Amino acid sequence: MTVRIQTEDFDAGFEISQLHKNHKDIGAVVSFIGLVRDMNDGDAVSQLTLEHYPGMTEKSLASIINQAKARWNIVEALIIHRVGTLQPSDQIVLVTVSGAHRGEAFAACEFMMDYLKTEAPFWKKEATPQGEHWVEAKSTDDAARERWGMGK
Amino acid sequence: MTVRIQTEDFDAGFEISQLHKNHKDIGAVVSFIGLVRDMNDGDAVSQLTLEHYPGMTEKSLASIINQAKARWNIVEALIIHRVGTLQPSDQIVLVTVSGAHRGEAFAACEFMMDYLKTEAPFWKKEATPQGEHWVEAKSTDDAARERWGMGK
Amino acid sequence: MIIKLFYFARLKETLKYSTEDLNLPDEPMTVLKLKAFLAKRGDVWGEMLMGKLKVRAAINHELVDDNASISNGDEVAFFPPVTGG
Amino acid sequence: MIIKLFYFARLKETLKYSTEDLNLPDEPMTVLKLKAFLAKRGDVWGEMLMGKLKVRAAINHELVDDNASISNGDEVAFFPPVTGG
Repeated sequence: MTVRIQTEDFDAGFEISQLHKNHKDIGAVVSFIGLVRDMNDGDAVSQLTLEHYPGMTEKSLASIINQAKARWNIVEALIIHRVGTLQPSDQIVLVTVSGAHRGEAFAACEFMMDYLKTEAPFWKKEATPQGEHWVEAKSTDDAARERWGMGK
Repeated sequence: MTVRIQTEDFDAGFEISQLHKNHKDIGAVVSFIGLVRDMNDGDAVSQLTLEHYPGMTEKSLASIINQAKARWNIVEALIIHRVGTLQPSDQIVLVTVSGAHRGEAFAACEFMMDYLKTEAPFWKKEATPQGEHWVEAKSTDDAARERWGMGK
Repeated sequence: MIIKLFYFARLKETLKYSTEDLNLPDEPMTVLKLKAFLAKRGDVWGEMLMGKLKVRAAINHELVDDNASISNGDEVAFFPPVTGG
Repeated sequence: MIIKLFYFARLKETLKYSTEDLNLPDEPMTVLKLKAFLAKRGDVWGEMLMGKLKVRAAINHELVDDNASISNGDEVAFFPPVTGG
């Protein structure tokens, strides 16, 4: 299990391949890549700045992986999240999970993203033609998290 | 939308990156990689041979992508499936989907795998210490497909 | 009428046929009737097509049920439940 | 008691504080009492911590509720709902 917070871009293909290389018991790898869109809630986005809480972020992501491992039979898990200033179409986050069977790998990967969206201390600020503003948290993300039916 | 049936291996990282490159409206890419495991239903597997129905396979996979596009708001979708003789830890299949939002990309990708497992004309034969045998279809795959609640 | 037949996986191996052109009487034909027709070829054909094994069929590359109609020139395939992915 | 405070995102920008060491009376302290204490610093503090904005808190890197207890030496952080991923 690996957690990385970094300003640099990542090579998703390389990272995903590391998760199943030399593992002959892995039948399924599910991966999520999050990217900067040039439109958000109707605003044109020219740039995105990601702030985080060093120290807490790493613990929060490690805890999300541990919760996924406790719930599903998965072999490896990786989260990479970028911080700093990003442009549209830049990669923001990679969550990838490997395991014997696809159902558990899909569930664990989506669970990790839903938890990351509502628990990991990252904040986005968008630059638009109207100026800069902090992105508001979405109730749809809270709803996505609630589906997994665990306490806060 | 792309469908490929091939004996050669594929570069999952490259294929995934092609699905969001130059698309500034894509916020989410979900990918599934299926791999040969060295154990299946308690048998040690030394080799896997995949047969398919040329002509029908391509149509079946294209239809699965079209059904996913009709149900969810996705931008791009790709299926690569290998045939021929494979070894443990070899890649078998890549299904990757891109879209604006993660919920729809996750659903479309898992739907496509569940349909592929039950509708696309591929057959696996395993080589084990006890000899070669055809892999039996799993009722859990039928159940996974039924979740999506569409007719045959 | 003439149809083209394909067999895959365990069926192909056991029947020792991968494809054949088949001449059929010019009367209404369904997948089930075709299976019964082929089953008359002998033991292994009956076992494979009308026995305990699940057999799926496709007409012109579309999965179909036993009661689907077969027409002149159709490509019909028989195979076990699929196991790809 | 002495605690370390951190502010993030909109709170950091508006309060113009990212971190501070704070000396508090030696009496039972909760997140809510700490917010009320800080709100007395003036308008913008009250608006940010006790106003309409949702504020989340962490003690020693764990998300907590308003009634969580704060102890000497704790690291306490205030921030808006998170928006990563």
